[in-house]
Amino acid sequence: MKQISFKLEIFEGPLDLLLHLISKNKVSLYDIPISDITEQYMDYLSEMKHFDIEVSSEFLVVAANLLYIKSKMLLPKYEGEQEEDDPRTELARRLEEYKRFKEAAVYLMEREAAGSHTFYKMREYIEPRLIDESLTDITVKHLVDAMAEIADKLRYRLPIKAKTFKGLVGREIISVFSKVKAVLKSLSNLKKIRFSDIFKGVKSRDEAVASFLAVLELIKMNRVKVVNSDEGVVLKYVKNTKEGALSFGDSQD
Amino acid sequence: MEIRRIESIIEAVLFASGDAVSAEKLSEITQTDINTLRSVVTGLADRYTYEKRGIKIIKVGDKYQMATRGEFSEYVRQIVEPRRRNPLSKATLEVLAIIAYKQPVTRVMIEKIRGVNCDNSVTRLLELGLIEETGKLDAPGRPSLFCTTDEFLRSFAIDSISELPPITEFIIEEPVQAMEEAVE
Amino acid sequence: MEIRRIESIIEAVLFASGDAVSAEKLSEITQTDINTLRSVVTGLADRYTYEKRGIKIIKVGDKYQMATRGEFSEYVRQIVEPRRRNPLSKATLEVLAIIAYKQPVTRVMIEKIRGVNCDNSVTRLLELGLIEETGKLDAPGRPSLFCTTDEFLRSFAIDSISELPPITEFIIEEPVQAMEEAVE
Repeated sequence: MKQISFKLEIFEGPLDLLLHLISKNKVSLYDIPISDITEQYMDYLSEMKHFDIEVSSEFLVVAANLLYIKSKMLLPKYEGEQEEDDPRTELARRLEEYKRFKEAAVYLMEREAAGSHTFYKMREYIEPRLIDESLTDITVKHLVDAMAEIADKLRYRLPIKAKTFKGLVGREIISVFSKVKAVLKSLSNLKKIRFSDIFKGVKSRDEAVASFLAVLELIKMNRVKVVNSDEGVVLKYVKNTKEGALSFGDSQD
Repeated sequence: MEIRRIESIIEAVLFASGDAVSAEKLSEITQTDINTLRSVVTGLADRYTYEKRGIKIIKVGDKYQMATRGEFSEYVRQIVEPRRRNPLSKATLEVLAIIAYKQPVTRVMIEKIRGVNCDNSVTRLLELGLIEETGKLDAPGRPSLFCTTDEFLRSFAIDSISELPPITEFIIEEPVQAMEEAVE
Repeated sequence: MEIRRIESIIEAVLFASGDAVSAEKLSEITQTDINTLRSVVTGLADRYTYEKRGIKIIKVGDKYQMATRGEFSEYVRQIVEPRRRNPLSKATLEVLAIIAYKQPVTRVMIEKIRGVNCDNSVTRLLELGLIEETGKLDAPGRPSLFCTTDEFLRSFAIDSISELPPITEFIIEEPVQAMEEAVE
């Protein structure tokens, strides 16, 4: 026997193999000599095994289908029995459809060559327009959170200064200033005031504290001398050593 | 707006975009009704072709894109790194053909036609941006549906999917013919 | 080579490159001597300008580059998604919170609390109509006093400032103290 050496062709799948066998045998898709083709198909599968190529389940499914069609065609037909559909019809239909797509793939390959001559460019960098989002997405919670964050930041600021006690008078910081002015005014007229008189007519605790702070401030400014006398604690007016207006700010030095 | 000005705007926009821009978007930008817009773009594209300009305007589905004229590719290749990729395998081209003609399709539908698993080809086509997942089939397992992309149209120089030759036109060779060829 | 053809090649090459291409390189690609090349490019660029085309050719050193004509930039910008900007940055929101809770306040008071300049935020809030100047503080320099507006109430869907949730003692105490320092 002649030694045939051949390279085993690789097929895309069982349908590809079947189409190959059909075209090799020069037979019509619609009149497949099922016995011959099945035999050749099975031969090919055993060749694959021989070449140690894994036969995937898809090839086996089609093999089973071929054997089924073959057996059906071998069954004798009885007279009077209704003409049954050709068992090969479904297979032929599938092969035809697949063949059309194989042709379409060849068409695409040709088109791709045409497409490869065209070049495109990258998008330019384009500065986007800015559009404000609606404010409706912002809620009061955002405000509260922002405030909490501010508090957090403050906590890590410098240590609290000695004048923090001014916080005790609440928002009325101006009142300390005004008390300083008021006390100084009476002092410049009367030259001395009893400490307790300063609190005459005071309406709130805040005001009292402010008055007290004003006295402390004046002492610090050397505008007042505190004396213990028969009348109790007395504040004595000290004439401003510097010329010019009262300067509250300077006292901080 | 003056036609000439609309043309210039289209030119500027297509140039800057680099990518395909929909007729609708161009109509919005130029504040021109879409039919006028389309005819202006077509007129501009025709003039480019008539004047054998280095650039052309191609249609990609319902989008327009600026590109170099194929005739000058040998010159362009001297400066642009060619997008050389390994040619698509036979199997992958088959899968792409099925998706192009049958879209949207699932893996199972493709496998039914080819009789063989198509996972590798689908992955490769997705990587190359030639196909994309466009949704899920409302069926058990909700399989992905695949369609071709604008990149597919560009790469294969096809204006739109509807311009693909009808699949039935791909002639199934008659055995007689095959036999004659065999004799030769 | 015909001038017309050289022009088209230059067009294709400059378009595809997207970048600046040297006169030398263009001369090599078109196989044209560099002086001829330069005059061809200049002629092409002049024609683009004369025809008020959407694209132009600019000279960058001894290189040429294709670009969109500046006149059309407002149209070009419409192809990219506008960037949505949060109207209130974190800093601005903080400034707004301080004004909401401490109104009326001056810039200096806000800055004392936040420790940083707040001019931009205040300007932005004024632009947005969330705050307004309601008077001057009776202090040196007569700084402006800011309060929130009705627009602020609408935006935050509250009926009045008193509806703002109370902030904790600590949170109140510290800013107040800082504010008092600020007043000095």
